[in-house]
Amino acid sequence: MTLWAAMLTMALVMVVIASVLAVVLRDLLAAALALGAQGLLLSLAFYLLQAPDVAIAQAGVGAALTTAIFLLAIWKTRRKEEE
Amino acid sequence: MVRPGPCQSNLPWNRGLWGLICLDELKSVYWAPVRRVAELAATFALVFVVYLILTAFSGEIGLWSREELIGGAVVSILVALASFRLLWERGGWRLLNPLRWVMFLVYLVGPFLLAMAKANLDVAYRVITGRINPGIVRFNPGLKTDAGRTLLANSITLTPGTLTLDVDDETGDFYVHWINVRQVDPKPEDVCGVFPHWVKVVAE
Amino acid sequence: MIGELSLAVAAAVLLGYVLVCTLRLAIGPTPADRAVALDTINTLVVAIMVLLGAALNLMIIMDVALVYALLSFVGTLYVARYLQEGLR
Amino acid sequence: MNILMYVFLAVGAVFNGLGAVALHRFPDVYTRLHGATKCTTFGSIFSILAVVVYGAARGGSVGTSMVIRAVLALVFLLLTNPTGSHALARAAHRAGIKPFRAVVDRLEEVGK
Repeated sequence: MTLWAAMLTMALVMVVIASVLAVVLRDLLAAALALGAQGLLLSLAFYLLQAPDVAIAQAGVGAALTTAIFLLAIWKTRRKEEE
Repeated sequence: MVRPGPCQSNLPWNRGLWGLICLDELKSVYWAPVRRVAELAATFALVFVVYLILTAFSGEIGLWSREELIGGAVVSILVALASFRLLWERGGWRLLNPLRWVMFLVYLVGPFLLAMAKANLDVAYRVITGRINPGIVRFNPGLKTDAGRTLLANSITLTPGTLTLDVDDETGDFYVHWINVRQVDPKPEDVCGVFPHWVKVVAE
Repeated sequence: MIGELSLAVAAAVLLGYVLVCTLRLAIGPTPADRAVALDTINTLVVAIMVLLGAALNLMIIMDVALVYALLSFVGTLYVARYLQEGLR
Repeated sequence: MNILMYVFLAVGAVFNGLGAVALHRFPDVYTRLHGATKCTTFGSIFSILAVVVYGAARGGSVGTSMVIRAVLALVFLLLTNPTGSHALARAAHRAGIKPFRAVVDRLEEVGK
């Protein structure tokens, strides 16, 4: 049991790291990549909690489609954030 | 689909006696819809088999339940309609030969796995010592079909010290990032060993 | 029982490697480095999902790994396309 | 059977770790792609083969469907992983990232 708790904690810590990165990074492409990593690790957390349907939805929407949509949005505007 | 030949008209009833002589063109005109249907059916069978493998042990008709069979058939026909033109475009029908599948399996567990193990030990050596001498080289293995080029490019990426960067669509030149350049203008044998011969057997 | 435990331990080890790759995602100097790190994380997470599905003895949960293996490929292709056209 | 599974798990863990370390040891994008792609693909193959061995030893419908899904995941990884890394490398080269201390750069000479 403690092994599962440790893995869940690790996944959630990495979710927090990736979220902070997505906020802090100035380069918008890097921020979108960090957001993709966050969705992926969140999907892994759902997987560890044995919720496969939520995990599939999070993997499809959060990790693949959100990255694609964010990249499309950045494509249409400017990439570097103005100071 | 219709080859330009001595016969000018595409319609068989305008052709008169020449229609009997231009057998090639006649064949291509009449056989085009048949061939398209055959391609569609082959794609459908491929997709449906994958679906059935994925949903095995779900019910009582054989191994599958009735809902899975009906739903899988509908989904497979939609996917086949969307993708059958892409699949068989440039010599893809050659991959339907079962002998090629056997050769592919032999290739996969024989020279490919050996080369992959060597590649990983090589990368381990370079990770520990940090000794690299990189560069981008060009060579031409002389492959023509899309399937053969894809197979060779993926094999090169997974084997010692090389990573495919670009493939020229017309000439078939491969641009490869080599982590330890020994020759500036290599032959295909220097970069990827026996792989082009295997790929020619498997995919061309 | 012991087999399941060893599978779960291997998955935990791979989760530690994901942490190492997240470090490269944080410090990578160019966006291409970060994309490489994300690609590595994708492969590792697919392996983790398969191992955990076996360790939990739930076969339905391994479908997530299949879906993720295909969708991460689409994401990687999208990032690559943006990299080569959007940077100029 | 159990011994085989442990060996596969150990090999997979070692090579995946090698791939993760290679991300930090190598100097530029292309060499990092070398380490990351080769080592993580090889390591994941062995991790998934351990699951195949486990499912085969377990038997029954649950074990068989486990084997089927693991083999399908293996096929997808083998197909998509080199293709994705090739796309990333080509995109990086077209975006103008120079290879680190390259001896020769034929693709640059063509001028794409």
